[in-house]
Amino acid sequence: MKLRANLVIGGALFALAILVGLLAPWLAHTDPVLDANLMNAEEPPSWTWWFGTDGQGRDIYSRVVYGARISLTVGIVSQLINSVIGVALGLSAGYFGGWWDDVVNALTNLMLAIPSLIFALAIMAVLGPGLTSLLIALGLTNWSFTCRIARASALSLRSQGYVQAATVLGYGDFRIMFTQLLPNMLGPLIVIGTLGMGSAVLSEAALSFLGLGVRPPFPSWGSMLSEARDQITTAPWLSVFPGLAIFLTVLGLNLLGDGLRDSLDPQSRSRRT
Amino acid sequence: MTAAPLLEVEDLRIDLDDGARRVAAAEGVSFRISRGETFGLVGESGCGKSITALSLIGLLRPPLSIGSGVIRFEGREIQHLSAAAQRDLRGNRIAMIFQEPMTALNPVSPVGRQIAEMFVLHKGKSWREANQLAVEALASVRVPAPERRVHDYPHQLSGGMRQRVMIAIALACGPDLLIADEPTTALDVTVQAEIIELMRNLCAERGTAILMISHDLGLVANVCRRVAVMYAGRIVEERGSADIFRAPAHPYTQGLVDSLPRLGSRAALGRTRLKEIAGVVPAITSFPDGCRFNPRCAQASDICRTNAPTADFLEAGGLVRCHHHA
Amino acid sequence: AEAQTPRKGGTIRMTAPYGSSFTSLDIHTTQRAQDEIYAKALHRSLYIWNSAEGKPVLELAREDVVSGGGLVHTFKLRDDAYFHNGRKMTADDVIWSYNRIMDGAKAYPGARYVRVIEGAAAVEKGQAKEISGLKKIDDFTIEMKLTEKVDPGFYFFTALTSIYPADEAAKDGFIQKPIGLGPYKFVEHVPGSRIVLERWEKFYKPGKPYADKVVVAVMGEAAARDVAFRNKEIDTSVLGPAQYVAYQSDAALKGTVVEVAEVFTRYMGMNPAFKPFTDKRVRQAINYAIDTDLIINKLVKGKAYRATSWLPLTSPLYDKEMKPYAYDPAKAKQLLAEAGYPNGFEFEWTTSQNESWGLPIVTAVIPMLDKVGIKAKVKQVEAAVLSEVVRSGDYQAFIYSQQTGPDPQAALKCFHSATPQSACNYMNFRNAEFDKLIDEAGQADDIAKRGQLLQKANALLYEEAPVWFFNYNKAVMAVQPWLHGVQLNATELTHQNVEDLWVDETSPAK
Amino acid sequence: MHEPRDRAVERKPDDDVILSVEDLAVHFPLAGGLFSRDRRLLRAVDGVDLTLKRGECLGLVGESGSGKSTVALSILGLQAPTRGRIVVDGQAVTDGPSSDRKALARTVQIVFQDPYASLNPRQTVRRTLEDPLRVHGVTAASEIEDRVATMLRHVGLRPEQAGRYPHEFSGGQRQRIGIARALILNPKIVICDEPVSALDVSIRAQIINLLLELKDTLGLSYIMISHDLGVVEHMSDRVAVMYLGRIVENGHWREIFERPAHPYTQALIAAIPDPLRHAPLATTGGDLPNPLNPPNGCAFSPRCRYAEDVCRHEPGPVLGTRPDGHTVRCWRADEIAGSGVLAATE
Amino acid sequence: MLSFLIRRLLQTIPTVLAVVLLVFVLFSVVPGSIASTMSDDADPQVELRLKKQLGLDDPVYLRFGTYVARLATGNLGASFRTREPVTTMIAKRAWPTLQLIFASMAFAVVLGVPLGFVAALRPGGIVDSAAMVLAVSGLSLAKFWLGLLLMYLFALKLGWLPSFGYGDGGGKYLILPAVTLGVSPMALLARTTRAAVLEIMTADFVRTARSKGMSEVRVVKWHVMRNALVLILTTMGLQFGALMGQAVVVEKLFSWPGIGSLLVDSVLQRDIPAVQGSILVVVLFFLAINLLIDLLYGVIDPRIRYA
Ligand SMILES: Nc1ncnc2c1ncn2[C@@H]1O[C@H](COP(=O)(O)OP(=O)(O)OP(=O)(O)O)[C@@H](O)[C@H]1O
Ligand SMILES: Nc1ncnc2c1ncn2[C@@H]1O[C@H](COP(=O)(O)OP(=O)(O)OP(=O)(O)O)[C@@H](O)[C@H]1O
Ligand SMILES: [Mg+2]
Ligand SMILES: [Mg+2]
Repeated sequence: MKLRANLVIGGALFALAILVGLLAPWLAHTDPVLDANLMNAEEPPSWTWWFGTDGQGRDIYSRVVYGARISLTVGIVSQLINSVIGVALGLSAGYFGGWWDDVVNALTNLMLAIPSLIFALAIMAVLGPGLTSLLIALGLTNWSFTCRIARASALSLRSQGYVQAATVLGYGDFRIMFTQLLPNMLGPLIVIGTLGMGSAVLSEAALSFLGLGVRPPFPSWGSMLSEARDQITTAPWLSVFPGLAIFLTVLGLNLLGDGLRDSLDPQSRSRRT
Repeated sequence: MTAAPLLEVEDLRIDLDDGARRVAAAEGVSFRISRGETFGLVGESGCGKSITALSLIGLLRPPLSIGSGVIRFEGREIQHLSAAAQRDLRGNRIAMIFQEPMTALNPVSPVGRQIAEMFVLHKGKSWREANQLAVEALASVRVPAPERRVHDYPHQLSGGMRQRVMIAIALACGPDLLIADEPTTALDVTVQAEIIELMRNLCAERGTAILMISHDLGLVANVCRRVAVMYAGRIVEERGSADIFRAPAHPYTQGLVDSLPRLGSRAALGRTRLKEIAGVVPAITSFPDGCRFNPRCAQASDICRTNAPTADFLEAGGLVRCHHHA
Repeated sequence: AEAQTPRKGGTIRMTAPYGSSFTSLDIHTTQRAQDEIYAKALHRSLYIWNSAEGKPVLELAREDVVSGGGLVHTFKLRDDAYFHNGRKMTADDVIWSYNRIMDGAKAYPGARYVRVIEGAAAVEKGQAKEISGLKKIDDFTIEMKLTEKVDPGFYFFTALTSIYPADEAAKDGFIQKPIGLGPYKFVEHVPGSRIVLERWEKFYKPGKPYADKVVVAVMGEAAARDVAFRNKEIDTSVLGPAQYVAYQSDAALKGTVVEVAEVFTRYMGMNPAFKPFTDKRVRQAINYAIDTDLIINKLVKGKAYRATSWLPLTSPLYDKEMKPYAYDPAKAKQLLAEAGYPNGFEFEWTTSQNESWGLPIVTAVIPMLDKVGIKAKVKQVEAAVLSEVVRSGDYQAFIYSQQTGPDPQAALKCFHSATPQSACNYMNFRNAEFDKLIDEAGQADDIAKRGQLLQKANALLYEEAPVWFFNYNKAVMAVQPWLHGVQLNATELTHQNVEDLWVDETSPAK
Repeated sequence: MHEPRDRAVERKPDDDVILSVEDLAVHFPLAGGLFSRDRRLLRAVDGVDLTLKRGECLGLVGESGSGKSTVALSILGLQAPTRGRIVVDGQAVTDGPSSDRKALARTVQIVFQDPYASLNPRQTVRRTLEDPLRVHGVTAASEIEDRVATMLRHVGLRPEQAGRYPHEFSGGQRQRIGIARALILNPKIVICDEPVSALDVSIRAQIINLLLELKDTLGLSYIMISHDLGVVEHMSDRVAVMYLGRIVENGHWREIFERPAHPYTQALIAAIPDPLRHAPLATTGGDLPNPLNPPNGCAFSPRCRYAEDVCRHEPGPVLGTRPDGHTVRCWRADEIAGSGVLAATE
Repeated sequence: MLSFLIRRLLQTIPTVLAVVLLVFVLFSVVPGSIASTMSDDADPQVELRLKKQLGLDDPVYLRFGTYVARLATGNLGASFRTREPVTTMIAKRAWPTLQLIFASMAFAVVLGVPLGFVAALRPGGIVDSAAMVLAVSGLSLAKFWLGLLLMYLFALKLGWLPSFGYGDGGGKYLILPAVTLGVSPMALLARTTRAAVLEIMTADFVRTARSKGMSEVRVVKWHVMRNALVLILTTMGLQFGALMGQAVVVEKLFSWPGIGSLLVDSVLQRDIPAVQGSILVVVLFFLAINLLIDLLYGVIDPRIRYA
């Protein structure tokens, strides 16, 4: 696997984000929630407050650091849910075909027809704001691409010699799906998963903006950015740092996805699905 | 035939840049083709036939490039010509047919237009005239109802028809040399026979020389007057086709001929065990030293393992590249 | 600046900041503050809010003669008020409008006000066709019999009780092109974008309105409003705390800020059914434990007034003598200990995400409560959900903003034990002494006496502390220097009597 | 090598026949692409009868798209037939893919054409060979290892190579692995679907020899599908020629190659170029007909130089038996037989 | 062709019904109701009447039944909030949204496709790298943040464009929202185009074209473009869906009076008929666009025929 610039840069950015999230308790200067000292409200960036403080006097640097946890959780977990749903449906549809395939196809078309942000908005309205709701909302609404790719791969792999051979050898359906099909479609799935994580992080920000985001005790970058938007002219540091964190992480994920695609599948760059 | 050769290839070397280093995908390739001659190039998959062909019309793309050697067309060196000058030759004087007639034609363009392009590009015709000429060209490759067929798209034609269209394109400007890279590999034998005959007749009519590339010994033997056999990037033997298979000089050629289950041989000789060539075709990155066939050759001796054999010109004409040739 | 003589002409560009659309052009159907902004230009009610006097005054009537022991009001209507189609308003229009509002099948929100007229409730229930307490004496005189001794001004000044043209409004299509009595007539409504109005030449106040045109643009996004205001694309903008500070500290914008104490009280409501909160001492402890001033100064950026009890600063009965609970964590701890919670307790705090009285406040309070041992767990809900939670009593604590004026009697009545929780007694407050005070005030004929009683009730609330008294809203609006005549309306700063506004030549608007 | 197979089979009179295919038809409804409405029927296989005897190699030849692979897939239970009956070793498999797949797996196996696509790139050779044993209830680790090693040696690979992944092998070696996989369950019948056409020419002989050896040592029966008439002639005992979903000629290899009676068989043989013969290739004229729109009457009639009116009539000819015992589907077989041998030998 | 159209239209019915059902079920369990959003402290009596009037007390299946029955006659019901027919409400919002969506897509195509082409002609070159960095960056920005930054820069600092609103409906009001919305499809189109061109450049028929003696420019013009268009169209079709979603954010930010802002308001205020109607219209729009794109495929790609 040739190392490409986008793979390296993207991987590094993403790894950095993960690392920051993991090491948050050690990296952060203060508690992101409880260390609110209104006496220090809205300090601009300085040596004491690297990224400045917010309206409640909390250290933005620490909040950005802890924000990595929430934002990455949102990105990773919701995309995992998407992947599991998409792969389960797509793989089985492509493998079994028939009416089940029709059903899955109809479902996928349905999901494609409702813009996912709108669907997520509706789900958030039902479940109420919060991290779990958000994970569910984003996890349930973005699996159609994964599903299509899994289905298409399963369809094409199904006629491959080794899959037919497995059938001829008397393997059970599940054994075939898990040992013959799944491992051979992982490449594009990983790519789309990576890109999906990025878009989940952005969706979280968009939902926050629309008033249906995540507001657990720990901040997410999206909610920080959304809250700070009124002060973009007066206290720009409030939005610049979470904004940059989102930008760099999503950029990293996108680059990583591109890089993986190029490396895993040098022939067909981003074929349509 | 005494005329100056139409095409002369001398000591051609084609480099493959695999990122870390350059390896010779083909080397020491030399051959000549006279006007109107049919010349065959056979060899197994990956031995370098196609890249040799592509190098002749300047279509090598990175990571492949011409490393050294001379390609003379009508006595003129063409490997260093400007891009524009090469384009003038390409299609116009030297044309090429590819293996896969399905993918070699643009799926979203009517075949008539794809033929007409040739007249626009090289004969300065207007599209209107060119389209008219395209109908004629299609008729000349014996496509029925050509005036209707020009509007068809490739997917509406059968494989044989598509290959006829390819031939019409290639012969549109009356080239002097036609390079046919496995023109019938994708076709069924009965269709193959037709395409080959068509090609052969048309070229004979127009005096077009053919460089016929194939891995099918039988086909080449039938079509060509002279045949070169390639193995692992080198031409190992080049002879008149009547001789080369009947009395092969190179152990590889010999092995190939012997290993084929030929039609009728069982009836004649009963079922005998086929003669095998031991071992496998070497990968391009790990060509053996010396004679590249030596690991698989029963007659190989020490010299074969160290020194690459040079071309021996045979009395009966042709050449062979073997330390121990018959 | 007011020394100049008002200029005629020009365009006033106001903004509607509370959401990204107007609800309806039928102002009877909507009681959102957003809609009343345009309604102030388009419609008129029997009374109007006079910001300078801080009370409702007669608008469509010239006089009100009270009789029948304070229950019967005889209004002399103006005879120079014309609907925008040129027809003169008469008593029939008033009666028709009030009857319409009481149509039970339609559930118009204004019913809560008109219900004060005798016989209105019967119409609502479908038992009568017309309100029996409302009589036409002649074309310009009506007699109104009330069920309670209240000042009808507080009931008939909002746009919810606007007077519609009787026949015209009954027709289809009226709502697409509404007609009213206001200083401006309707031109167009681009849903989600703006309402455009133009001067009504036959408006009854001489020389008014001044401007030719009024545009009310819907702009829910504060950040966008900020840019637009700085970019001189709009004439008014409502400011949140962050922008309040920013505008004040910006030399170019400082002069544009106008502010007023609005009749809203922000508080944390505590559910007496939740064990710790049954104890008054616990509720008081919470009031002591929170450094309210700090929150107001730092977090709310001074864009609020410290609440001393329930009735707000601009309420006619506001008690200047009252002092807010001091910040005294020690006292709080002591009270908690006395109440049997020396180690504090834990509760769930339901909040919306509102920046002035929602999640940010809660987040700031949590560490303060933590210091006295009380652990608060946040439960965030949407605004739509919060109001239901509050009404159903399905909470341990919540934070809210409640209108506490302009009528002090109505505001305090919320705590009367006869007021159901779903109405506005959200804390399900029950206190016999308090009930007595309110009842007596309701009977009192003497205004001063009534005021004393109500102030007493207000003080009792302070002592009982059913809530954490947080603040009274300070409404802040930025107003471009070329817009004059802005009124400091304590009921809602954005509700401007548009006929008094005018723009000078420096306005960039065409 | 031969373990007793625990299967209660009522031995039929014709004990010799291990596989019989009767009137097999496979029709594919074509949606005609994403956008077209008409659902046309592609008759990929249309009334095929075949029998395979124990220890025999049956060659199946015909042009691309004539339905050879589809017949194979039906026998393997991978393709549900539209009609017809397939009996493998006394058991009917016609119920489609869901019928007892495991029992069938121990009887019939397949070797695929493409040695690259037929091995799972993410499994080692060992895994590829061990898994089928496990699926079929062999659990003892030593037995599994034994059998894998034996099989690898059988196909000419070294057991040490079992830990490698497919991409570490050459095409010929991969095909050996494919053969090993087909044989690991000790099947009785092996279907070879063009086992050598994707291989380097210099490797083909190795694989052909290997297949023939295994057939003898393991007592296998083959169905050998190929384009390459040379290979078919070399390997087969009997040969069936398919054209457009039907068998047009079927008989002993000698009869088919020396006395082809069907014009199509004749054309096929005549079109094969031979390295030692320099004659113009015999051309047939015309293209393969569109299988979606087959010609009336005899499917070959539009390309047949002997075609007469009767040939173009509906319905097509039936299989008739030649004096030498092989069957032909041609109206004029009697007249044509023997006349077209111009090409068979020089 | 016509029958193809009709068939495709019929095929959308199940999708539409499923959408209706989905949204209906979702909003039948949503906490909070329109009544509680009418005001902070509404009159409980009025509220009860309102609920009754709106049928909120009826069981879900009954409401769903009535809804579908009405839907069949093209009636989307009346908004809880405005008491206007939802159809009228949406009709007024549709044009601004269409303007916005098509303007963004136009921006995306006009910028993205040429960028992709230029990048693909010299893969790995400076233009390519710059274009792709730009494209990936465009994909990685939170939309509302980008919108704010643009607003800040072009309206406030440079004073070139109005910052908000629909204004007099003039084009200058459209530019900032359209650009904000168009950045990510632009980026995606640039990438798709690049990838498509690169892929097609390796196709056999391109080699054939070169073997004819064609210059690279001609190769691209005569043989690559049309083939690339198929892939570009596919991306466009899917992007329309994403655009409808993102429009919600952008419309809200720029006070653009489209369906997106109607939708958010309606969701937040539990105006179920309006939510239902807006989502339905968004879905129908997406389906219509994709139908159109399918038809375009037929024009571009002869392999696709509408029998
Ligand atoms: N674009 C390329 N990149 C890398 N290697 C290449 C490329 N094209 C050809 N090669 C290598 O060059 C060698 C010769 O290839 P070539 O296509 O000439 O073989 P061939 O003789 O035509 O084979 P075939 O019969 O399969 O067409 C092969 O080993 C092949 O892998
Ligand atoms: N799953 C399928 N769906 C539709 N058509 C099919 C399917 N499988 C095969 N066909 C069609 O059935 C016909 C017979 O196919 P089959 O693969 O059996 O031919 P074949 O004789 O094996 O050809 P080849 O020599 O090319 O392998 C072909 O026209 C093919 O296109
Ligand atoms: Mg080649
Ligand atoms: Mg086949």
